[in-house]
Amino acid sequence: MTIALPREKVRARLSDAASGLLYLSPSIILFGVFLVYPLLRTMYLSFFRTDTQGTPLEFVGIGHYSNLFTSVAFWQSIQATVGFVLLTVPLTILIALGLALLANEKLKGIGIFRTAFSATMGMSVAASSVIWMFIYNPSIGIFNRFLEAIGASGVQWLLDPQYALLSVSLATVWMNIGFTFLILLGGLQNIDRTLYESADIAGTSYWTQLRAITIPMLSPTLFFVGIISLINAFQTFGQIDLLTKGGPTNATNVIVYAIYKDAFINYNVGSASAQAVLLFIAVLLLTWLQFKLVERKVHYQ
Amino acid sequence: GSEEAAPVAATTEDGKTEVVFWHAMSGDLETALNTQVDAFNASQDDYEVKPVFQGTYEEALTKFNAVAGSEDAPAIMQTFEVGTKYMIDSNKITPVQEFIDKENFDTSVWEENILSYYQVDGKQYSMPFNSSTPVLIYNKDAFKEAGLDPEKAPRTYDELKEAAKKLTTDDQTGFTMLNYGWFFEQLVAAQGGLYVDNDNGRSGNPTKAVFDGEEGQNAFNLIKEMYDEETFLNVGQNWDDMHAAFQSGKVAMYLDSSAGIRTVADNADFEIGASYLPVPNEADRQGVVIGGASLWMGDGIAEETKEGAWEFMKYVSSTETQAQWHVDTGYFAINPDAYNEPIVEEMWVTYPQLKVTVDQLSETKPSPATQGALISTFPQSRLSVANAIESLYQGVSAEDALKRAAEETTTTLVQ
Amino acid sequence: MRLRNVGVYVLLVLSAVVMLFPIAYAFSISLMDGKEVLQGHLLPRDPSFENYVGAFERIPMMTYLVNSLIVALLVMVGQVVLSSLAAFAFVFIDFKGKGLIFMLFLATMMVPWEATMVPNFLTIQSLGWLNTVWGLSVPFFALAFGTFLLRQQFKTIPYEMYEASQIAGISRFRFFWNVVMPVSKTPLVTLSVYSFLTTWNMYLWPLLVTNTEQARTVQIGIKQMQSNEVASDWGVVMAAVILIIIPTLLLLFAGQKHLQEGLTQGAIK
Amino acid sequence: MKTIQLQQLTKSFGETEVIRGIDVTIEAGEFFALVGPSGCGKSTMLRMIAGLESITSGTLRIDGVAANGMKPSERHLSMVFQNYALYPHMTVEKNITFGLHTKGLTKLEQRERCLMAADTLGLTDYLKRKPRELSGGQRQRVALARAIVTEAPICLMDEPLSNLDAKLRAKMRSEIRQLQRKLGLTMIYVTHDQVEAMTMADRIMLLNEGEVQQVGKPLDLYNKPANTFVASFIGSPPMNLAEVTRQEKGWMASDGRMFHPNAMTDVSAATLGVRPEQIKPANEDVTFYAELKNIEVLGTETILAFDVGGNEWLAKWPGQWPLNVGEKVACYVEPKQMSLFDADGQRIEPKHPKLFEALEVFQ
Amino acid sequence: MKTIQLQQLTKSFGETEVIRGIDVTIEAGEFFALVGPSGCGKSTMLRMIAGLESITSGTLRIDGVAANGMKPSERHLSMVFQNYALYPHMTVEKNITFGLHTKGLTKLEQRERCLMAADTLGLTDYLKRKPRELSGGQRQRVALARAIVTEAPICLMDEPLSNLDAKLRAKMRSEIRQLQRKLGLTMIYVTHDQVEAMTMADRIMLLNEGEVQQVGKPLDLYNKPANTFVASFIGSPPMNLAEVTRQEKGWMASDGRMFHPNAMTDVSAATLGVRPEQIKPANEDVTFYAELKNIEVLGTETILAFDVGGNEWLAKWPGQWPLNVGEKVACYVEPKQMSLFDADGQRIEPKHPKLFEALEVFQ
Ligand SMILES: Nc1ncnc2c1ncn2[C@@H]1O[C@H](COP(=O)(O)OP(=O)(O)OP(=O)(O)O)[C@@H](O)[C@H]1O
Ligand SMILES: Nc1ncnc2c1ncn2[C@@H]1O[C@H](COP(=O)(O)OP(=O)(O)OP(=O)(O)O)[C@@H](O)[C@H]1O
Ligand SMILES: [Mg+2]
Ligand SMILES: [Mg+2]
Repeated sequence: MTIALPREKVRARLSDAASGLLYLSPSIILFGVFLVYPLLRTMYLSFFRTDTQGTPLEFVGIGHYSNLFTSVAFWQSIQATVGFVLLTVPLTILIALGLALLANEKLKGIGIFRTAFSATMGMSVAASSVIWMFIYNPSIGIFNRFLEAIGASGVQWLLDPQYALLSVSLATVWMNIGFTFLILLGGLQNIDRTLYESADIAGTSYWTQLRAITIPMLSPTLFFVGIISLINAFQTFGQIDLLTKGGPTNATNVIVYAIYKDAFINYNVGSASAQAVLLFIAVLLLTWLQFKLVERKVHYQ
Repeated sequence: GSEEAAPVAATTEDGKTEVVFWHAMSGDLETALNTQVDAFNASQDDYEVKPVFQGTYEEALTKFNAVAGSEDAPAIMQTFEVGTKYMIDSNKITPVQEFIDKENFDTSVWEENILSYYQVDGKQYSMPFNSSTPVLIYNKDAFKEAGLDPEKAPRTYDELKEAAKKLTTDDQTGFTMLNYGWFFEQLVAAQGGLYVDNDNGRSGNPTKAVFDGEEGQNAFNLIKEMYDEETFLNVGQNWDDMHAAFQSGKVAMYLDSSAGIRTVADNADFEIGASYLPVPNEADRQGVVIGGASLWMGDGIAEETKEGAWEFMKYVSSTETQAQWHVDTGYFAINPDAYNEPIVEEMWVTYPQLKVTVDQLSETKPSPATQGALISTFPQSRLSVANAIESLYQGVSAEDALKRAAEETTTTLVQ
Repeated sequence: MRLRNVGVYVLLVLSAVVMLFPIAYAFSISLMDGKEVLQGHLLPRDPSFENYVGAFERIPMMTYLVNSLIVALLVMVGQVVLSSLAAFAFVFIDFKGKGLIFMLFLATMMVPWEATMVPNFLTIQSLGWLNTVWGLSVPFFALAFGTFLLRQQFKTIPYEMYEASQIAGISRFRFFWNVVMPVSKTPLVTLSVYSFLTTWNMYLWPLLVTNTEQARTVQIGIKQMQSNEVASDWGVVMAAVILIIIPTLLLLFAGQKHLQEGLTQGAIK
Repeated sequence: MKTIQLQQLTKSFGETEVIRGIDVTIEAGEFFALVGPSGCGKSTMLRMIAGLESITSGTLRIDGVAANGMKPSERHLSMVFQNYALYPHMTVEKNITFGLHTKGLTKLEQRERCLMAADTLGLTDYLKRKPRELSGGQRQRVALARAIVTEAPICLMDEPLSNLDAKLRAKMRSEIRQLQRKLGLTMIYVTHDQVEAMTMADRIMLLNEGEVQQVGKPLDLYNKPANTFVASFIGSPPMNLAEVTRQEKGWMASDGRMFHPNAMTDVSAATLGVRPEQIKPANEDVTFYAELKNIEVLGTETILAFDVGGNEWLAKWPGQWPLNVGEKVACYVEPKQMSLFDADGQRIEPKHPKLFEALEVFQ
Repeated sequence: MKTIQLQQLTKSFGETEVIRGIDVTIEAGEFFALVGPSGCGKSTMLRMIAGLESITSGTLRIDGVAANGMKPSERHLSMVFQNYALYPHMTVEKNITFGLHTKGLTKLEQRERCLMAADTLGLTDYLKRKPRELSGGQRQRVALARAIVTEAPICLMDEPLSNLDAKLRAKMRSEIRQLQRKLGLTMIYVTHDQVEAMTMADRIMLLNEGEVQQVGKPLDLYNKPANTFVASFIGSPPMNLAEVTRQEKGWMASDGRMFHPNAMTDVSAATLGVRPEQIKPANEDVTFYAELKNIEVLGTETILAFDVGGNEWLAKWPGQWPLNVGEKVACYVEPKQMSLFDADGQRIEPKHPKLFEALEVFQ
């Protein structure tokens, strides 16, 4: 019994592949030029000792890598990175989800609130950091003013290693909420209203609907937001540079900032490249894991 | 690009040679800079200087590194003092000495203390431009309140500690210093201490950091002790945070750059005083190292363009220009005659603090210590020092902290 | 029912206050003079718009705004087009190695930006694109994030719509253009807003690839107003911050209007 | 057991008024069918009762209590949606039991009810599947099961059987009916299937363009249509109509055919209505002769088409008739079975209703 | 005009085989109805023909050409989806005309066709609306219009009328049929409505659990069901069945009732089948007496339920009968109208087929 005439099938497949690639080609070309090529270059450099200008001088093999693994600072920055990711990602998603749920209510003037909640998306990291620097300022910042007003003693938000990572994370959460909120709101609006109508009639509580309908139906969006937030958190740079410069005592010296310092302040391009490669691999692995473990639980319509 | 063809100078529409000038001056400083550039362009018909802001010194340097030697390279590049060695090593610059020699230019009109930073083996590499030194700034009102003489600022570590103790109250701390390597370097140099061996790297490539000697210890001990006594406030690494602390009355004395004095004086609603950098009681005051930045001339560019750059450099070092520059920004005049200009004198009446900074500089005794260290990995070393100071606040002993910073610096030196 | 709405409003207002506080704070500071800023007041004693005048005087704000606008719009269009083309291929075309290519796309998101900056600068330089809008925009046209976002959304389009169009003999591209794109208005608006804003907020790259004021963008302007060593004029900085977020806030508000309707509802039975 | 009262209920979507003042009381425990042409507002009315659509004006009372502002859940009802509204991410079982916890049922009870409903609806094999792996009819049955298990006193169903085959549908019809009786549910049932409405309902309401045409027992609608709309909507094929004018001897159609309906009235022009199944093959008396325009032989009956007064009339004869198009057939209609409608389309009651009623039950 | 050949077509979703080897040829220009219980694989089969579902094994030929690998668009067909698959962002008009450009029609022609279809389907007022502003039935009509306008030689419809009311449905039935004839379409029509299948189709295929039960003319399926499944599926109410054993004088049900079907066979045990409408009120000959268990009086007929051999049997009498539950009624069934099925449920053909056929057409 013929399943299909092979010729036809092959042709169909080929044309599918061709048109698939056609649709992808603009992206692939640009990625090739502006991401893959630099990445390969970075990998190449990670095996070399370079001069301060970044010209490779001497092949050192995995020398940079082995140095890193024995370096205290490197482990410190890994610790800071992990801490930062754990502090920012879940918090951002949770708060943004809460706001998205609130803003998804059909009420008068809701558009104003939606804009308010997404406002931080319109602010550059630089601008936001400037504002937060003010807020955290131990002398004139509003936080300490408030603490003093209630009789508590001020906190060195960005200077105390105990608080610094937390403070930077909090500012980051604020900066990222707008965007996360917007994406989640979009996801919420795509859920079929009749599902809620049906649940309303069944008399299920708001929370049950949230758990049993909203969250599962939102899971593709949540999954997306999770991955994106994770990647972004791993690559956070601006607010660290502006708020703490990796200090105090390396408490906020996340890996990307360490890379930056190595490459552009210390002119240690080889080591910076090695760290960049490690970061790349780590994030790739994590994302791959998420796809393997989580996407199965995601419900696509 | 091909090495053979001689680079052609870019020209403006009206036939002037274009001289691109990359700088890192932002805020009020950029305004002041642009004023000078405009004046220069108006003063002659051959050249047109085009100032372009290139971000922070680090950012500008990164970009310079990428284009150095190509036709996109600037004719004039402003670089901070710690990038000096990096620029020299890059081999993509033209030492200004070439032009000094060519014209037999008399450099004696320039302040030697400033020039010396950018001299290696007697060769002038770059043209000092915006230079500043650290001074002690204090709140005269707070002094009065604490029963101190507002006209007599502490000059030694002991006096400083003493005053700080008196000034410290519930919501005011006696003293602070920005956690920035530059201040530490200054405290060391003021005692005549070296930062690295081989005469601060001026008589040969440095091999070892030596700032953890007695002088460095003194400085660290000072910070540590005062911090432990709670007469020292940690303001972190941000200039604005430090200014805010002082201006809001959180701190009564601090070390600041001479360039910042004007703005502080303008925005404070109390009287402020300025004084020399304190030294340990027993130490012999050596003075300060010149900070700030200098102008470098690019290489691989057309000869005409270089000429233009040189003309501009000469122009900005002239007496009148320097006087204006000093008045506008608080940076030093590299031409001491400038201080005799009427506008400067007027200025000093309003801002007597500025004069203090100039005096301090002119009293400085030239030596490898006050000339400043010459190392290519200076920025990294500064990070190590900043880390060390931070660890002081965390209870690490002054000795250990300093040692670690020195070791780290040594490592980068040998690499 | 009404009680619940009151509760929701209370929560909405509270959240909005918290979210907007930093911006309001910045606005308040932008109305103060230098002295007042450093004294740590929450509200200006004597509000004035002096600082806004200052912001315009100090840098060619208009030129920067226009440049930013052009570049942001260009990147927005580029990203939306390229991302949706790619996402469409990932969802509606079956071909071998699709999953792998998608993972590779995602992988591009993990490349640290710092690692690509200098090589990309050299690429742009050799293309002769320094100081041009192309240099500012083209490297960002391909966006894995956008592809991912749209892929997630395209996946929720009822597959029967694709089948129906296949039967009708409608070409893939036409289906993409006439059905997928309009039906995905919500995510497309989201992506557009995202593209616009991230481009608007770029700082380091425009700084690198431009050498003239004529080619520069607003974020550089902000940076130009702050200074190290010398205390920044915070009032002016904040005024500039407020000035450059006004267009973005307006954009967000306009985007909201589009996001208001859930569009795929009632698509099928 | 709950009554539902609609008092001058209206509904507009923007400009368009889709429900125009409905007044009706649905008795407790009644099986109330809602029929009407597509787009007449059936679903909208149901959704208003359920509290899913706001009420533009008028009052809705449940058990005498004004319910306009009540939440859907406070109305204690269950509903089957026209588009099913299944949760795509839940298994069939979860879909069915979802919400039962609010009724205070334990997991075990929930499962029991679910199994029972699944059994009734032939879904036992599919309990572990997700909706997208089901056929159209299976999905509809899940929606039905979901409403059944709640055992709410009011049940709203929007075309719940439209995707089922005749056999299953017949079975479901009686299951639903039995369930409704057993639990004493107040049932509002939207359907476009007249057989369903006729066989299941205690009363039927016929809507057209948001207006009530007639409310009554199924046979009333069938035998005594209140107007020509009802006459032509109920019955399949619908009632044959023709314009007639009064003559001395009876009523004449435009083609000269004479009819002698059993209704006395003063009007001179009217519409005459005869149901297709009331046109019989003539044995002795012949009402009219007709030339066959078309003939369809179904399994159990034959549909004949011919022309009366410019209208196509259909007749439904039991059995399979071997007739050819063009043949002339003789037809007979009992006078009592003819209806007359006035110029406004309103029914003209026969002068001797008593007599009529007595004759109504015929062979 | 295209023929469609299915040769041993099968389809599995993972483990479950839902189409199990279908062999049938659909002639060019034929109206071919696909019926079967919910979930039997009707939609799946249609989707395989359309090219939307891959074929697990077997060959599909369109006009003799193997079409397994063809793209849907290369098959030149139109389709009405069970869930409509309308484009939510387009107006009704755009929905209908979208894709017509591929047929090389000008805008004007597109619009003309659209207006014609809309007119036929009563959508003229809704052309500017979006699908979500339409009622269920209106949406279905849009889907229908979309298929009609393409005038593709093959047309596949998946329950296209399920959401329409009887009147509109009757109208649509004849419209579709006329269009199919006029354009000579090869139509494959999935429905769960037997009346639809019976009145419209040239041939019907009855599927059950992915297997063909019978393919034939509508009346063949009705009069000569190939097996008990067909017997009980076709007809509403379905054929009454009872187990009978051969006795000397005839066939006896378990309750002792005797039947005398007109079929000669050697088997000793069989299933007897009688259609409800073939059970008549007895005039002279009485086949059996039955105690009424239930009675439903519909407008045009009365359904009686009683017990035969432990099964509930239904009878359908024309007219409205004033009988009461518990009453005993006398029933008559013509011997020729009884069917017999063997132990496997397969029909036992009467020994004298000639005679039978002659008698088939009865009054
Ligand atoms: N959101 C809406 N906006 C505008 N008009 C609407 C909307 N929803 C429904 N309608 C219109 O209201 C009328 C009644 O719709 P409804 O859904 O109640 O009809 P229905 O009687 O249930 O029809 P069907 O039997 O076809 O399902 C229809 O003409 C429809 O087009
Ligand atoms: N994606 C799927 N995965 C698994 N099983 C499926 C899938 N789609 C359909 N089925 C099963 O295949 C069988 C046939 O489905 P199909 O949709 O063809 O039924 P149908 O005859 O159209 O029924 P209905 O009249 O209810 O629409 C059903 O039992 C259904 O549960
Ligand atoms: Mg409806
Ligand atoms: Mg189906």
